[in-house]
Amino acid sequence: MTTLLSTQGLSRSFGGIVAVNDLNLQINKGIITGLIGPNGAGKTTSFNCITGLDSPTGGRVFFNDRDITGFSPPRINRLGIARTFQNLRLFRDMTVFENVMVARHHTSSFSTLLSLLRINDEEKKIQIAAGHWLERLGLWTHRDERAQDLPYGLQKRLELARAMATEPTLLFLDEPAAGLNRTETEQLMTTLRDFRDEGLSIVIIEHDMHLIMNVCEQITVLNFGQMIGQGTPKQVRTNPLVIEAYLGKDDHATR
Amino acid sequence: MIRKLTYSFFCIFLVLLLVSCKKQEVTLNIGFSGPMTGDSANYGKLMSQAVQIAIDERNELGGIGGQIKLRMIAEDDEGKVDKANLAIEKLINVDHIVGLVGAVFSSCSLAIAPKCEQAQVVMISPSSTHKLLTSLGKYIFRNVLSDESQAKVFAKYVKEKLGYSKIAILNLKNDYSQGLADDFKTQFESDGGKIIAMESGLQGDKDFKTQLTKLWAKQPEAIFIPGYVNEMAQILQQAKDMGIKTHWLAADGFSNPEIFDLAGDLANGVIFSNSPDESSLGNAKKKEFEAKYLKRFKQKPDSFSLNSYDAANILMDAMQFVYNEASPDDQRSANLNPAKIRNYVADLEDYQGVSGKITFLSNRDVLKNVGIFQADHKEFVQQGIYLIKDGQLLEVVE
Amino acid sequence: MLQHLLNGFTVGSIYALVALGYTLVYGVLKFINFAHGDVLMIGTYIALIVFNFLRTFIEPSIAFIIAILAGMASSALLAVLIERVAYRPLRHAPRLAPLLSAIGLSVILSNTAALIFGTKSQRFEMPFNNTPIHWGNLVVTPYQGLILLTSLTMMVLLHFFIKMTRTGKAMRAVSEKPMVAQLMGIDTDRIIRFTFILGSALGAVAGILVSLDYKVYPTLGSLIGLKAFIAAVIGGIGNISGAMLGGILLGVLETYGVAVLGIPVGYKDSVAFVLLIIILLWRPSGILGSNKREKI
Amino acid sequence: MISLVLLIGIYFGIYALLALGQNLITGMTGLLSLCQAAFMAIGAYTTAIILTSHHPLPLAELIVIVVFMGSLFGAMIGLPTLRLKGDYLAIASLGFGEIVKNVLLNADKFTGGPMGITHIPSVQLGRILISPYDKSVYLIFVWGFVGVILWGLFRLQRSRFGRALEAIREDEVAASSLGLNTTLYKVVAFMIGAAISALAGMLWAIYNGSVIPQSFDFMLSIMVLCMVVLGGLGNYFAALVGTMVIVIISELPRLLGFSVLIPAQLDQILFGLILVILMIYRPEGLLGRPVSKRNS
Repeated sequence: MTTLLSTQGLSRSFGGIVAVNDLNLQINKGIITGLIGPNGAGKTTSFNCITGLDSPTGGRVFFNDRDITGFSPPRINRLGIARTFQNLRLFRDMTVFENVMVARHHTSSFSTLLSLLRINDEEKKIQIAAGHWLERLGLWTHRDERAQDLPYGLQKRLELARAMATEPTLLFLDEPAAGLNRTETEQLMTTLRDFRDEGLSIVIIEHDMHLIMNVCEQITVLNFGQMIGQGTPKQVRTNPLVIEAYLGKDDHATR
Repeated sequence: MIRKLTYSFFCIFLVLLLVSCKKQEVTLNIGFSGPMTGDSANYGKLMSQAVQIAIDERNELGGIGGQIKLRMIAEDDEGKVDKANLAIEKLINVDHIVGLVGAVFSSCSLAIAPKCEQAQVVMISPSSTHKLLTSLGKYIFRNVLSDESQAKVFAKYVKEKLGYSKIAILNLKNDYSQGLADDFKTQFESDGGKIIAMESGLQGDKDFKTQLTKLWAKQPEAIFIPGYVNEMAQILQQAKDMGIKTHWLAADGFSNPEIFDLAGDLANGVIFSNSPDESSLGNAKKKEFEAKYLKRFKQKPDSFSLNSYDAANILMDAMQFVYNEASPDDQRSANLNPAKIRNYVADLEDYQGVSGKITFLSNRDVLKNVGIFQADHKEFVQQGIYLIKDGQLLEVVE
Repeated sequence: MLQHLLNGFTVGSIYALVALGYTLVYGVLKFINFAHGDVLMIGTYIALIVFNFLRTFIEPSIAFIIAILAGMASSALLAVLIERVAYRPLRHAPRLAPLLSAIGLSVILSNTAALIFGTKSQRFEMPFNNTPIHWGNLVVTPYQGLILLTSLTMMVLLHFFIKMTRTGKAMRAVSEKPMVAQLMGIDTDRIIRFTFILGSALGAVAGILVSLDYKVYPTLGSLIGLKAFIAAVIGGIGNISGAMLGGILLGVLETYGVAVLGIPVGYKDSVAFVLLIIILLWRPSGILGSNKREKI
Repeated sequence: MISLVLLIGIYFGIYALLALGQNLITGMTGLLSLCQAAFMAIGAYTTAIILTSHHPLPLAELIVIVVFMGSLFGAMIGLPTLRLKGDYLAIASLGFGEIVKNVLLNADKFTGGPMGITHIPSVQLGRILISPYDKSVYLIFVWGFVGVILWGLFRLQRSRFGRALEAIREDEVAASSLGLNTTLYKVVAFMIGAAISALAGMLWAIYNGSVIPQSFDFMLSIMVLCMVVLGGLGNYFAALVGTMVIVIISELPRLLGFSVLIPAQLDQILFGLILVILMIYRPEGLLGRPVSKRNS
């Protein structure tokens, strides 16, 4: 199992509060890794530090053994890391099709400037690629609707399609199942498994234990910005530290 | 709903456009263009009122040739170039003005001069002192003392009559004040005087303490402050606050009576150049005009208003002259030959106006005597009238 | 040297007073009240008329106090009227709509003043003799003393008012999260109206103080307005002490910059703008501005 | 009367160019910048200096240099300020505009200082003489520019570059995490907007025959923003409508001849009133934002 992304002593503090404390994360290639922990455990903050939207106060981030600490978000994305957001950040006024097409711009911004002169075949390629991901996630029929007009479940899927359209090798998902009903979550799980089988490595922050336990091969548990457990779903479920963090101290009497 | 709104807007606009084209009864229109709103609204108001008095006086005498009434069309150019262009466009093509008094600011005059030239409308600016103005066309005149002549005479007077040789200058960064300062400096230094320090401020500035401190450090005998009343009042006030005691020299901008309201008795003793009061030379017109102006508008006219009054009268005299020579049907339809009007104005010699004796030079600038005044308790006391003839400062005496 | 500092402080405290008006309104409504300068101009004119009227038969300094109160009252009244007519309907409009409305109002107010009070700039007589007092080589005029004293007291009072009183806390709540403030039972309209009153009254005081030294004329509002607005932004728009700091800093640097740093006078205004840009690049929301983090 | 309408048409065209530039920067990319007047001044002064120099360049080369200077200053002003957001960017750009005006006022050797530059000659387009005296030709010349720029901006709006700008306006964080180098796009948008305004400055200088620093003040930038907001942000056609409304209203009294009957202040008050009323009834602008375009 080769490590795709790792952090060494990653830490981020806001004034006095330490959100992420000396985190050594290990994300392996080709599998789905879960990142769980109670609210405020520093999950999203570490996400942001890794994907460049926030700059860590300490520690390094390595991707394919290359130090990418402090890179700008566009640069990190071009290396093959894509992400979604906890609270949807779609281009609300633009159509579904446009939302995904924006993700295809990164081929080279210079050629985007060229596109000013004439709609060259680049544009065709973009539309085809965007169309592919829309179809893949069943959004093709909604392509000309405005993003904000879609129902919540479809908006979540659009954000996923948009992230996938940047052709990542590693995908970070921030609570992808939040607000989804049972069937939508099941669909999401099959989609993620398909992507993984096609070689995509995925990291999911999620509170839906059913999804985590059934999709992830590896799980890392954070609490108060520190890693308190790592391993397969079975190992993590029986790890006393994890139980204590989630269910509180066991007061012996009820053992 | 939006479509309706935009289309309705178009229709109103077109209808009103046609309405305003109807012909009025035959009148001869004189245009005025100047800032009627914004920071310098007061200048536009004072000057347009002077033109109004001139036209009303002429209409009381029956107008041109005893039949044709005169009308003043005043347009607001807000002191801005694009508005001045729009104003002159309307005055020439809609109101068909025969002559223009204006514009007030050099920047506007420079912009509209080519348009007046092409439309053969005689333009007399009562206040724009930019050097290159009259070179923009044969129809472009000015009857304000140009910076050059005023500064030359005043510089010689200060050197020869007042005997100062170490002067400091505090001027504003605008075409009027900058021109006066530069011309004063060249003339004064060519006569052997020394300008020991030169500082400048911005028009509309409130605080001159910093410049005054620098100038005062050089211990000048006198300080020359060409500019407009608001800024000059500030300078005098702040100099007093800083305990600076010196002689103050200024230019025709100081002649605005507002200076006494703004600076109070601080204005006393200031010596400045201005268009002369030639009542001592038998020209009672100025006093008479000032009394009439005060009675009607409850404000005393400034030197630019005097020039405006003269400019209007010169234009009307030209019209009267051309009217007399015109053919009967030209007279009935009041169509006067613009070239003839221009020639009359160009050949004007020793015209006795309220702003002094006026002669237009070949380059359409004005040759005027320069009055030297001293402000004393709400009055401007004339010290003498001077002229430069082939390099010599001469006092003009009755 | 000290002289320039003193001049700077005087000019600065006037900018600060007017800046407070901008910051208060911006804090609550999140938009730049362009008409603020003109509202204080109208208040100054009213004060001038009251002062010239009363001066004839009662002691000038008392007449001056009454004139200031009259000026503050009229500015506040005008501000409430404007807020009710022009700004309330735009409360939930796109962000730039109230900006246009404010510009329209500014044009209306300055031209109405020109119509009613005439275009001539009038002089506001000093109610006390302004003989400068000499401390060593420092020249202090009672007028400068008056400015420093009034602006200091105004700022301190306002500071405590905002921090301590109930309305003050309500104002801060409304400026932070209007929706939540409403849920907590705060009548946001009343608070917004009160903020306008407070800001305009302070502005009127500044307008009157300024016109004692400069003059009263219809376009008085626009120049002071721009400089004070820059001061409000430098200090951190929406932050009370920020406005005070920004005003003083701008005033001092403007006079100091020209005199001591030898910046040619023609560039005096640029000093204010260069300072503004440097500060914004260093602290994107002003010195004391709350650096609201973008919630990702 | 016709030639007055033609002249209004010419100024309408020049202001339309400014509005189109502003709409690209503010309407499409969401950058609230208030320094169109500065870019216009750059264009006007570049034209004035080149045409009055002893070897004036032909029109084609002049246009290239004006566009180059405009985009150069667009980058110089854009780069430092683009990290700022919302009102802070507005103020910083306003500041830059004033600095440019101040430099023009004081750099006497090149710009003629307060005297400005006069005697700017007319230009030759092939055989046709473009001069302020032949208004119909000048009108076609100006609107030729507007047409070309409008066509270019429509193409841009539908191109990938335009889509990127819209994405940045909608949510810059999301756009950057999708691989878009948002700073580069914003600077390029700023440069194009600046170049368009510089062209407007060129047309202005040739028509007026003279340029002075005072006419490029910050009120002009604010007026341009009003035109875009009045028409409807983000919609190029609406920017033209907004410009037309403002140009027509400010010229209505003169156009209908009653500018002679009523005092000039009333014209300005009328202008202010219409602005306030329009904002109350159409806060999102006369034509509002374009409904999402179908993507063929």
